[in-house]
Amino acid sequence: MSEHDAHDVQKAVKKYLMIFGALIVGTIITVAVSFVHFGSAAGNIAVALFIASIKAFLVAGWFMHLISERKMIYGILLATVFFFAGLMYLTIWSMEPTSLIHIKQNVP
Amino acid sequence: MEIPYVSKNRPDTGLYNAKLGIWLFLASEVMLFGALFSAYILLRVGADSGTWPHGLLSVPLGTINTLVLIGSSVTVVLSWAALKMNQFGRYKFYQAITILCALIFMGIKTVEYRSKFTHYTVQLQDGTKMDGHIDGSPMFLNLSKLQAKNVEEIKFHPDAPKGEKNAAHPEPQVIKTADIKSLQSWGPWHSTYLAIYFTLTGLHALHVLGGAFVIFMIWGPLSGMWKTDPTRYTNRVEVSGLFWHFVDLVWIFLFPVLYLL
Amino acid sequence: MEKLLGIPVLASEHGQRVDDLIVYVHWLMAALFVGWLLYFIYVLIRFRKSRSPKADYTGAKSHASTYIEGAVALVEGVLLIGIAVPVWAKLADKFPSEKEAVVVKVSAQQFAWNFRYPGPDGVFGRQDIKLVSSENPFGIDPEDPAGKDDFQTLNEMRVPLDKPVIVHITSKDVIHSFKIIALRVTQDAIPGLMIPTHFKVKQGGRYQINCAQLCGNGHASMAGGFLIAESQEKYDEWIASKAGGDSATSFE
Amino acid sequence: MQPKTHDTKHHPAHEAHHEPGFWSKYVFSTDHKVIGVQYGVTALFFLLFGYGLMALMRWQIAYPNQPIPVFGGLLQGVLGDAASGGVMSADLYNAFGAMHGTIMVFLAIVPLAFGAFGNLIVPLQIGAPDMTFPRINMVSYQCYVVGGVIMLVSFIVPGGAAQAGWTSYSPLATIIPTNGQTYWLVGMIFLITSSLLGAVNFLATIIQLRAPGMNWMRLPFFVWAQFVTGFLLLLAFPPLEAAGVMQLMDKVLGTSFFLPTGLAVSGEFANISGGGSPLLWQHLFWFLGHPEVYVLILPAMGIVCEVIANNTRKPIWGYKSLVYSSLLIGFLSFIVWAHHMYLTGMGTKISTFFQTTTMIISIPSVIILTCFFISLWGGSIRFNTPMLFALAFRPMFGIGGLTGLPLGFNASDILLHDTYYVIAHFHYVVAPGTIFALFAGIYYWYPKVTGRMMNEALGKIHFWFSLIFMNLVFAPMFVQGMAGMLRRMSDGGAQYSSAVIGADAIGGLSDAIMKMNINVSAAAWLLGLAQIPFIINFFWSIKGGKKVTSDNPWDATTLEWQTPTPPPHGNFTKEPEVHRGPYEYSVPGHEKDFTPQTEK
Ligand code: HEA
Ligand code: HEA
Ligand code: CUA
Ligand SMILES: [Cu+2]
Repeated sequence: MSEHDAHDVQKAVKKYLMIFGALIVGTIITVAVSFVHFGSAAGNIAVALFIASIKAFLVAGWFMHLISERKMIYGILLATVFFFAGLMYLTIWSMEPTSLIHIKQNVP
Repeated sequence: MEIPYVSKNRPDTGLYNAKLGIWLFLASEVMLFGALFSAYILLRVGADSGTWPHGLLSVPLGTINTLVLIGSSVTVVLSWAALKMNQFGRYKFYQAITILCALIFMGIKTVEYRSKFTHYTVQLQDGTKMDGHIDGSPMFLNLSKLQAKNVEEIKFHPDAPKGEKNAAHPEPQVIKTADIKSLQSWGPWHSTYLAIYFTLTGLHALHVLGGAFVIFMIWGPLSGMWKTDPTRYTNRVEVSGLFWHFVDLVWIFLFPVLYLL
Repeated sequence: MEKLLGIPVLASEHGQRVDDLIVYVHWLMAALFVGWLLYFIYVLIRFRKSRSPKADYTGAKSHASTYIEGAVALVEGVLLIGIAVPVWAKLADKFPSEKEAVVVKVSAQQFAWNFRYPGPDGVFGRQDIKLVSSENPFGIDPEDPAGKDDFQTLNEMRVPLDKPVIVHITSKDVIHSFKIIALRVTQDAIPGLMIPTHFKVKQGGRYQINCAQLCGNGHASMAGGFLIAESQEKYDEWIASKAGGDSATSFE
Repeated sequence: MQPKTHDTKHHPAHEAHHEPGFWSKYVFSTDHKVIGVQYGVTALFFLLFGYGLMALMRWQIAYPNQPIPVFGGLLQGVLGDAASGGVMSADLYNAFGAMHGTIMVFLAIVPLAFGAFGNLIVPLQIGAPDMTFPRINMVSYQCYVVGGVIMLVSFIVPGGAAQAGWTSYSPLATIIPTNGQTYWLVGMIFLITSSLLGAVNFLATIIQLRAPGMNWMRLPFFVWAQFVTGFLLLLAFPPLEAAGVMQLMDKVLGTSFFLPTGLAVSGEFANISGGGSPLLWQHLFWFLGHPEVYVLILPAMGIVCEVIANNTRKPIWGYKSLVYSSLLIGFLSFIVWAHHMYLTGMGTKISTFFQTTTMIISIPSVIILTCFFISLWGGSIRFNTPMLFALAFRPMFGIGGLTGLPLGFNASDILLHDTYYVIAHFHYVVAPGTIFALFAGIYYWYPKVTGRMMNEALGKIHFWFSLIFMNLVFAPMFVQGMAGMLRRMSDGGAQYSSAVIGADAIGGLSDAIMKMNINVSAAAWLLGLAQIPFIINFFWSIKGGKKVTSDNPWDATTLEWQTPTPPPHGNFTKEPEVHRGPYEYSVPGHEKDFTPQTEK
């Protein structure tokens, strides 16, 4: 997307504005949804993170031109995502009560 | 030899140097915030059930700030598009809005922080605990500071009881310093929730400030480059923009996680 | 190999498997090391410049190395599945029932070990982390009647021989580590967590309890703790003598 | 390519540059070569300093609570009560121990292996004029210096330097009443920033500035090693930075990220909010900590590879496996970290996962070593000083790596955890391993930087004595560790010796084990003395070494030898074009036994 001419950009601008609209709607939905109860806390968390992820995808994909980027950056980001997931998932997994032989002390 | 690909794209990677650089840097930023998010989740999961606070933050303010940041993200990308189309004036205009948005964001953040620093939990010698404000809204007060300043008593405005709509504010009370066991403002020391809240948003705010500063420098003092080397100047705008979008992206997650859940 | 490695005396049941694993791994290591070392020396002599003035562009053509690598991976896999995982599974999951075992609570502090026994009734009184203080390392609730016959000791732990022992380990200040070398027991003592482990002593004696985790300037001298393994009768006598008086907080 | 020395004067294009003044030439330089030398000299200073701390500690281990001869008075003068009577207190021992680890890892080896060698060699080897971001490169060095100075200053603040080990476990790190810990954290934040900036720069350089024809599979393995290292630093350091910020807040602002409810420590900690988790710190620390150890070893492997190829006069055997193995190590190193935490109370599933990944990660290391070994076959081996160090690297890393295996199984780690076995394991990889490789690199590339060779005779003396004493220092530690001697003992384990606890107690350390302390310490001091020939050689050769007669004194193939000596600003007189792989030695049908990468 870096080598485009003025015409391409003109078109892109429209897209940017549409995404702007989508992001605003997303924000409103996030707030609105937080007042609804989805059965469990986990449900609410899932919904909120889902919407946030969509918004993040829009920003990263179009504002940051990721959609039309070359594969070098995908490589870097893929590695990052892998390690990020490793960090999050493994730490959380290894500190989850069911994975541990220890218990929190205030459980007698 | 001179350093190549300063403003041109390298054919096989399709990138100029600074763009690759910022993406690498953003990758490390992902890990930085990722670690803090992990910490958040662990502290929250590890908290004794029922002790994780809800609704401490103002959702309207948070929503406004989210919209402000999203708005700034759009003006950043529009300003870059304007440069691509050779419309320098438009670029100046959009980027001015970006900087303005950054300032608004920081302003709102300051208000939010202040409201926490002037909010107190007081525990009396007899064990009763109360949340509320102190007359004159001082920040960062605590027991040793009261004693050091030889303040004999404070006027305390307790909060309305939680959960009941339209509940009347309880009457202000006068509390003797000698009766106080502990007095804490709602800073990061107050609870792990506030600790992680201040760490995450504080770090994010630093990013906002840094990003806004760079955008401002390119917009103002360094804008002469538009005349001498427009491609490189446009690249700079793009790179600072990428950083700015990332800051926005982090907030998109921070907002629901800290304000709503 | 065991002698060669200087593995210390062993006195617990599960320890045998631990030692086996150590020995087997060292066999693997020795085989690799000696093999490569011989090759290395041979090559250095054979291909030194004065004997081999012209190098060969291709070098070795054999694929033996791939098999060696495969073999290493295989042996590692076997040890992993054969010993390491089962030993751990036993230690972490297969706890003996508390009824048949001696249960002791351990709380480390800078720089000593506190032990808490349930007393003759075999039931611990309530503990709450919020009550932990300098004087009360376990956070014992003095109100609980079940705790009336409980007693505490400082730096002295006793267990009967040939009977499963469960220890619940915690700390009241910093991280320590409960290590008894001869029993092949090591478990970090972490404040805020109560971590159980278990073992069975096969041999009477007085065992040094080591603190294996840096815990401050007294870490090196946190050596006062001993575990005494003795016959059931002697152990019962000891329990009786301890629980006799008002010893809920008696310190040795 | 002409083998004669280029004369920079003949290239008027480079004379056109303004002759920079002293400050901008040597202190605020943005030239990667100057920055590389700055990194190198600073890091060597810290290496010596880190050794000095350890030399003093080894006295306390060998002769607990006896006044240190000669240096004791000095210590007391500088540090006051912590060394009263010239005796090292336990606090001081802990401070020195923590700082030895920190300084060696973050201020000596990483800056030397990554900062210095990476800066000096990588741009040259890929045919680039400089790093992509020269100014950021300078800032990265400055951050490193600031971090280092903060660490040094922490020794003289009241209470002394950090005392909770280089791992800085909470709650100990938070509770210990010294501001040294705060300095440590701030210093670390600078060092991390420095490494991050460096990593971005290296990666961008390797990706963007490769000369025409220098495709990925023609990169010297050293560049690959630095590439993977860069990724490790880029992605593993930020979590430690986050953790550092959190511990700093615990320390300064009274938060409880790593402090659980129910801590019973005197004074101010009674009032903390609690609710934090000590294990969280350990996870975040080791998430960096394990990749970090590969940061220490990969550049070393890269150097060894260059030196071997050059001195066997034949291509490296299995270049592709080397590359893939190092990439695999890079990936896997992010998912093995909890093998440092087996004894924190892990369940079967988790510990099985982590020991499996630990075993898997040992395989690529085995492959790399195997390739190095097989590369010797059919060579024409020259035994010069760089080669001697590169050869010795192998069995030394072999010992260190192999002894990682019993630590990697959780069951055997029950006995070995936190004993001197662990100390011996990792010192074999970092000291006779990495340090030897770095020596090899210094001897090898010295002529490129200075235009003079280092003295061979002194080099060989340095090598043989270093080899002997390194082994005398670290081999006995395996025995001590297996016997149950614990690490971080400010009295060398005296309190746990049979002599003190009584011979009837089971698990005490025998006299024989205790005596080893004295031998090890003696060897450690002699190891220090063995560096004197090196230090003399290093400084004397700048002016007194034999002048190189060609730009390519070792008859090497890689690009750094195709530049003038020393390389001018901008490195290459004309853009190099690459036509072949990195290790084309003894190509059949060629007259010379080396074919530079630039040759068609
Ligand atoms: C450069 C540094 C480095 C390297 C490369 C390694 C490599 C490895 N390390 Fe090590 N390790 C450390 C530095 C390093 N380590 C440090 C600093 C600590 C302690 C930190 C602290 O607590 O303070 C530590 C601690 C440590 C532990 C924790 C121990 C404990 O605290 O209880 C473990 C456990 O799994 C471990 C495992 C391994 C493994 C499996 C490898 C594998 O990658 C090794 C693979 C290599 C091989 C298998 C060798 C192959 C060789 C041959 C095939 C041929 C040999 C023959 C001849 C040469 C003749 N290490
Ligand atoms: C890269 C890391 C590294 C390196 C290279 C070393 C090198 C050495 N280490 Fe270190 N060590 C650690 C990392 C390292 N160490 C860590 C992480 C710990 C754990 C800390 C903790 O418990 O928290 C530790 C702990 C540790 C202990 C255990 C302390 C304890 O548990 O109580 C011991 C004990 O003997 C020790 C000894 C040595 C020795 C003798 C060397 C020798 O090999 C040193 C050799 C170096 C030299 C001889 C200097 C050479 C100098 C030059 C060449 C300078 C030239 C200068 C110019 C030209 C200007 N180390
Ligand atoms: Cu307690 Cu070390
Ligand atoms: Cu590791």
